[in-house]
Amino acid sequence: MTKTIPTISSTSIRSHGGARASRSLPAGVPPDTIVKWFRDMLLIREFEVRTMQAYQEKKIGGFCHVYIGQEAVAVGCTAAIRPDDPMITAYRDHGHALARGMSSRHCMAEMFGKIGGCAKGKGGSMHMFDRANNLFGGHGIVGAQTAVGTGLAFATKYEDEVINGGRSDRVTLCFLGDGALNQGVLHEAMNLAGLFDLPVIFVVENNGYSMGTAIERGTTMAHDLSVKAAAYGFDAIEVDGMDLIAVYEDMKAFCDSCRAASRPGFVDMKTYRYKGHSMSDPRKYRTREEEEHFESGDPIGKLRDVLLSAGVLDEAAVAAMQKEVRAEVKDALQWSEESPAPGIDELYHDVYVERWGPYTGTSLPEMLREEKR
Amino acid sequence: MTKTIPTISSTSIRSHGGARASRSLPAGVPPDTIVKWFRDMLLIREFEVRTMQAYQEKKIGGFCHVYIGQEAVAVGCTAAIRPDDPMITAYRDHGHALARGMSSRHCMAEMFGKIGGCAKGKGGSMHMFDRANNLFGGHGIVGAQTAVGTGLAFATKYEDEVINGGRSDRVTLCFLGDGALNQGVLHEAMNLAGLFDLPVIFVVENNGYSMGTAIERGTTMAHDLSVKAAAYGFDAIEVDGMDLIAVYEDMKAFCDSCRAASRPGFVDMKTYRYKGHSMSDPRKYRTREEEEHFESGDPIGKLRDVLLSAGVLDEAAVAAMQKEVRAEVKDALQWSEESPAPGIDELYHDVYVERWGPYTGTSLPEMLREEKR
Amino acid sequence: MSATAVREIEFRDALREAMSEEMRRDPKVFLLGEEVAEYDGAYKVSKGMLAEFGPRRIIDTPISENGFAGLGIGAAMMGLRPIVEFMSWSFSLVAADQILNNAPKMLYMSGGQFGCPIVFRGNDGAGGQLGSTHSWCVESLYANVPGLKMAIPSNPYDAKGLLKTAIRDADPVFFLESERMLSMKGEVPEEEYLIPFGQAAIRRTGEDCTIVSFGRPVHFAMEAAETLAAEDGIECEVIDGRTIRPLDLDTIVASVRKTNRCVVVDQSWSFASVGSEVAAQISEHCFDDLDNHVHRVHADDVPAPYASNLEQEMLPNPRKIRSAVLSACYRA
Amino acid sequence: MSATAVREIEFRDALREAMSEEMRRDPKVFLLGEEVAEYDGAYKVSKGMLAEFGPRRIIDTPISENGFAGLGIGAAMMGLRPIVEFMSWSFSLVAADQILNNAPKMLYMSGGQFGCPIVFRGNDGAGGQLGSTHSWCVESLYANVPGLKMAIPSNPYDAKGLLKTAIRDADPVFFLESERMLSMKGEVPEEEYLIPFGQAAIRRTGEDCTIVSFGRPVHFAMEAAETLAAEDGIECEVIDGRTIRPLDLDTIVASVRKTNRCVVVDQSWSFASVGSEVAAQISEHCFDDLDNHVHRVHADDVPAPYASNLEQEMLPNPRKIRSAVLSACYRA
Ligand SMILES: Cc1ncc(C[n+]2csc(CCOP(=O)(O)OP(=O)(O)O)c2C)c(N)n1
Ligand SMILES: Cc1ncc(C[n+]2csc(CCOP(=O)(O)OP(=O)(O)O)c2C)c(N)n1
Ligand SMILES: [Mg+2]
Ligand SMILES: [Mg+2]
Repeated sequence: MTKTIPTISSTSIRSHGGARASRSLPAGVPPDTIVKWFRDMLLIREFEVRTMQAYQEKKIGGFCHVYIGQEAVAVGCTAAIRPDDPMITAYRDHGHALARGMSSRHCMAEMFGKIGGCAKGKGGSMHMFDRANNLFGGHGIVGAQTAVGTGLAFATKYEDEVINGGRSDRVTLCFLGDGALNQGVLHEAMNLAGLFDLPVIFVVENNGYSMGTAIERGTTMAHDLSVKAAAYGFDAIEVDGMDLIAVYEDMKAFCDSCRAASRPGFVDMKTYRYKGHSMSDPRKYRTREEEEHFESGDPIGKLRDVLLSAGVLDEAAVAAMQKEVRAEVKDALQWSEESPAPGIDELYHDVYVERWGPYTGTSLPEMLREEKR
Repeated sequence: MTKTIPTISSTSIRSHGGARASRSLPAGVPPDTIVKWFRDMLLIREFEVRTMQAYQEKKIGGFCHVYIGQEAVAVGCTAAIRPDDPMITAYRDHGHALARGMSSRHCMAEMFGKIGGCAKGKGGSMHMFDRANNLFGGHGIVGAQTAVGTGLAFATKYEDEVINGGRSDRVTLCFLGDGALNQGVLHEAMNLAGLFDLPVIFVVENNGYSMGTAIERGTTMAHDLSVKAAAYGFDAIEVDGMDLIAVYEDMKAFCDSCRAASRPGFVDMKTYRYKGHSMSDPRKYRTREEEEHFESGDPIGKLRDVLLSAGVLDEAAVAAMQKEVRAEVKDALQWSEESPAPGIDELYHDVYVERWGPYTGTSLPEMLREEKR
Repeated sequence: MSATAVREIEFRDALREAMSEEMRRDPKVFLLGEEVAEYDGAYKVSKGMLAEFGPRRIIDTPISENGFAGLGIGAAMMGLRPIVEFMSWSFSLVAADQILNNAPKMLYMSGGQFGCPIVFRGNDGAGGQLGSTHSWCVESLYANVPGLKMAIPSNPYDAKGLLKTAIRDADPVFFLESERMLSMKGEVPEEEYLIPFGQAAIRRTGEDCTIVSFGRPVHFAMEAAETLAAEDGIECEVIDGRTIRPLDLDTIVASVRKTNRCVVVDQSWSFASVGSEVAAQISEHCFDDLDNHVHRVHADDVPAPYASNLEQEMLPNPRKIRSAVLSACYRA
Repeated sequence: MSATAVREIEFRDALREAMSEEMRRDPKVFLLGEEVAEYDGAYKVSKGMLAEFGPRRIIDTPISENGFAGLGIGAAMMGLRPIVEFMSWSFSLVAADQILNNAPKMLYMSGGQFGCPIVFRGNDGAGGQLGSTHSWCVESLYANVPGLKMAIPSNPYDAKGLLKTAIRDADPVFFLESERMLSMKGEVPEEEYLIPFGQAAIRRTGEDCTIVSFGRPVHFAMEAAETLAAEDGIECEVIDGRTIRPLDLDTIVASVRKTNRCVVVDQSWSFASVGSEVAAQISEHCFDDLDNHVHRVHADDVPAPYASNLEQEMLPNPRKIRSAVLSACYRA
């Protein structure tokens, strides 16, 4: 059912989005796994559509950034690493949380500001954390997570080598938006990663815009981001982030090599966000044609076609799956609705681990307590 | 007396310091001018030797970083630009101040913490400012001046083009140490300079060390810093900073081209500091051999040989000049000694331009009041 | 304000008018920041300014706050008059070095040679469920630093008058706006006016208790004052500080000498805050006048939570102010 | 302290012992910073530690404070116990975002999932003519922020005991040392001990006036107290706060209830400072006990000047403290 496809040099893909009309399944991956990825993408899409609705209905507040269009990135990257590999990202983080295994209930409830949320409703849309699944957030300050991500890689290496006396065996994925390319902290983090031989991969989810600023208006050398990595002496690849199989294959090879060498890497992950930057963005800075171009190369449609033509799924199975994810998200919405708001005593909880003065210590969210059972 | 020499591709110079044993004078420069540069280097060297003494004698306090070994850089770079071109540097700034034209009196008195200092004794060794000579400091936070320097270039261009309706006609020299390569602000400044086409040249005074850290222990790709500039799409040159004529010629050409194109540039200026980082540095991180290697290629000796062999100066003239600068620095020391400490009323002066509450407004230092007369 | 009928405009319009008028007056003034030009400002404060002044004076930047703040500082040293917009003051922490080490100290370090006439402005304080990293009240962090001035308008009239003063000021000004007030409407005359720094405004007179506040919480104080008058028979004098550096202590002290009681309302965390400073200064200067210690209302001493109920509970509000006044008047 | 003869060591040795002992105890502890390894520390605090623990645990970094502070935060989220040295807290402004937005808020933002057991430490306050950018007293800037703890030892004994506590603490600790004290000697026992946070030390007892201080100025307060006793017949009680967050208000209040007068000495600028906080809290809790308003001694409200005479005048010193006490006792 699966067959080996010739490796497409990822750096040759310039006009991403729709560039690969169809392709076959990746070698060595059980079909069920690929179906699971497909379902994850469907779930994220459905989840985000409902998130937007809930935001309109004022059930969600604050800043909210949906992942529609970029699903293949989080799903494909997650597929390319191991569960014990740390992952960290910016504020556009629902897709990463779901791909990593957070239940849609805890993810949605977080945005509803309910105690059932992954962070008890204290974090919100931008701060999806999941310790059981090695997701270290969800971070709001552009670029700040890149230094923290470098620290995650430092820690895995330190644990593996210094504490346990073995060899470095984990790789950290650190996602950032193209807008974060221009923050000084990234420069410091990349230099540190290069100097210390840290196994961290900086995955730039290059959707072409930071808010209303097209990448070339904010970033020098936007047409060839590999120079940004060359400045620190590490490898860079460019990946078609609109094609799940490409993401998986290219990232798998790259992660494996960074893991083996204990070296950092840099990925120019070409993708596109279909919707506005956040909930209040009229998108006047780009054309409808451009949006349609990318929508026509939709990663979900693309994988569906491959699965259908490979005979892994049929139309009925896809429809059933679509129904399933719809039900799952509906359940998440209802569960979130019913989850209580955090008690006022939560205000002074989780400020300090140690209790003192008005501070009542800390405790795990329901999500992790459940999983421990 | 002067003759044209073939341009030596600056990027071919790897083993700097002593690499060019002798060479001829630069074309088109009057011999008097070159003699002036030579004298400037002698003056800086003498000034710094006396600075170290005065520091030992506790006449100078705080942090003090001398420029011995790097004289050709400040002198050659200053020679390569116009007086109205802004210049800004880090805390190792005595050489730049003197090369730019600050009198040794005001420079030394600043370190003595006296009212006659360029900053009335309020700044100290790390903060040499000279408005008349377009020197915008002397800055103590590693790297911070690179953003400010980018702003100077922004301002010259804005003045020339937006306010005066002409075309950009000035270039800013922004010096930094090799240690500053690793500060995030440099990354942001270089990206901004590249994006906005600002005529600013980042001159890395690459003396191989930031305190006790050899550059390759702190900076990735230390063997080829040009990649740091390539990351922002601008030109880089490598210059033998131990050879004044090389500095002048290479910088003149580079400054002219950046000025004409209104574009940023990057210079890997290979140099060496003979002394410790600051006054309390045993220099255990490097060998005596290494120091001797560089000392043997001393920029002052090198230029002296060229001037002698070209017949511009004879030994007697050099000796006379040496005596002259010795007298000048001696005078500066004495003048500084005699200059009064700032009055206590200076505490609340120069905090705000506007007077309010305890703040008594601002006024120019003696140095500038003199020059205005 | 003039006595004739005055038009009403939004807070954001007042800010824009201040900037535009000053840019028309002085070619050295320009605006720099993320999304200020083509996007018309993330909060539409600079709407239309690109069209009027062009891309050389209304300048979009990348997300490089430390870099462009420093760029502004360099330009100010050269004598230009930059207005640097932080989309939110929450994002100014990455620029802390430039705005605290360079802007406020350049004049001193250079012995009077280089001033730094720059305005940093943007949204400060809670936006509405923006969470821990996006809800900074920077007044208590930054007001500690000499060399800078700090203004925090509470209404469109002040926003315009204070911002014009800020732009003309020869010293660096930190100008703190509030996303929650940008759509607030208020009377703003057509004629030019400026509001000098260091002059508090008495928003309401009263004999029983002084309430001192700054920026958005002034409105909570006014609301509490109305309730206190109606329900509790307590007449509060509400003072809007308007600028934090300089602080108009004279107006505050005069009021407390009259009312003998004082509540300070500060939207930031309490510890080492503007509120503690004002309370300490009142305690010092009104030691013989106070019937009770100065009461303080602050945000709770916790990171800003996302959940709406927690955020509401955390922030200063009329209920908390009322109970502080009652307590200050021994009526709790 | 034990009653038997106790050895004397320098402040820097005490810091090193604290770190070394904790590193021997717990392999998760490591030290990171500029020049900490091969150079033995810019101020020789970590002297010999590279030799003992090797380059994997004593780690030289480039001049990238924001980057390596963030690296430490990531490592702490993974459960390691980083000690991050800032050569000077003055250089922490470039890392303000990581140390203020991430370290103290991670636990809250993650709803209790990820704590941040990290120690940031280094020289704070005036070094000796280091000028405007290198003389920061960050306590008043950073103490505003909930989620962090802050310790500021005034002698070798406390330095060791508090630093060991800091390293074992599950929360982020800002540990403020002083270059001017590193060579100070003091008694430090061989046996292990820890000093809990939130417990002030009474350095001198007295009935007439309480002096509250933190860190280096505690010594100025002691000197002033001796002079006041000898020359003015005034007996001061000197309280060394030891930690700023948590603040041991109980000890302070108990003392002021006894002496009825108080002077707060804080080496940072006055506005919105630790000093204003302590003064405000005392004014609140001791309203009926105070014979006079709380007096405050701070650095002058100006950037740190280089010139020695100006710097000396700017900083808190025994003379200023003495005159504040005299004034507080109506003897001025
Ligand atoms: C330091 C900082 N500056 C500004 C912001 C405001 N901001 C939030 S998202 C954003 C755009 C980021 O774009 P990008 O990194 O490309 O990510 P994308 O939204 O495309 O996923 C900006 C400017 C911020 N959060 N942090
Ligand atoms: C942000 C910051 N971190 C640390 C320091 C302390 N420091 C002063 S100079 C220096 C070394 C800088 O070396 P380099 O840039 O190569 O300049 P050089 O001394 O060689 O001229 C360091 C670490 C500082 N001043 N600023
Ligand atoms: Mg983007
Ligand atoms: Mg160097």
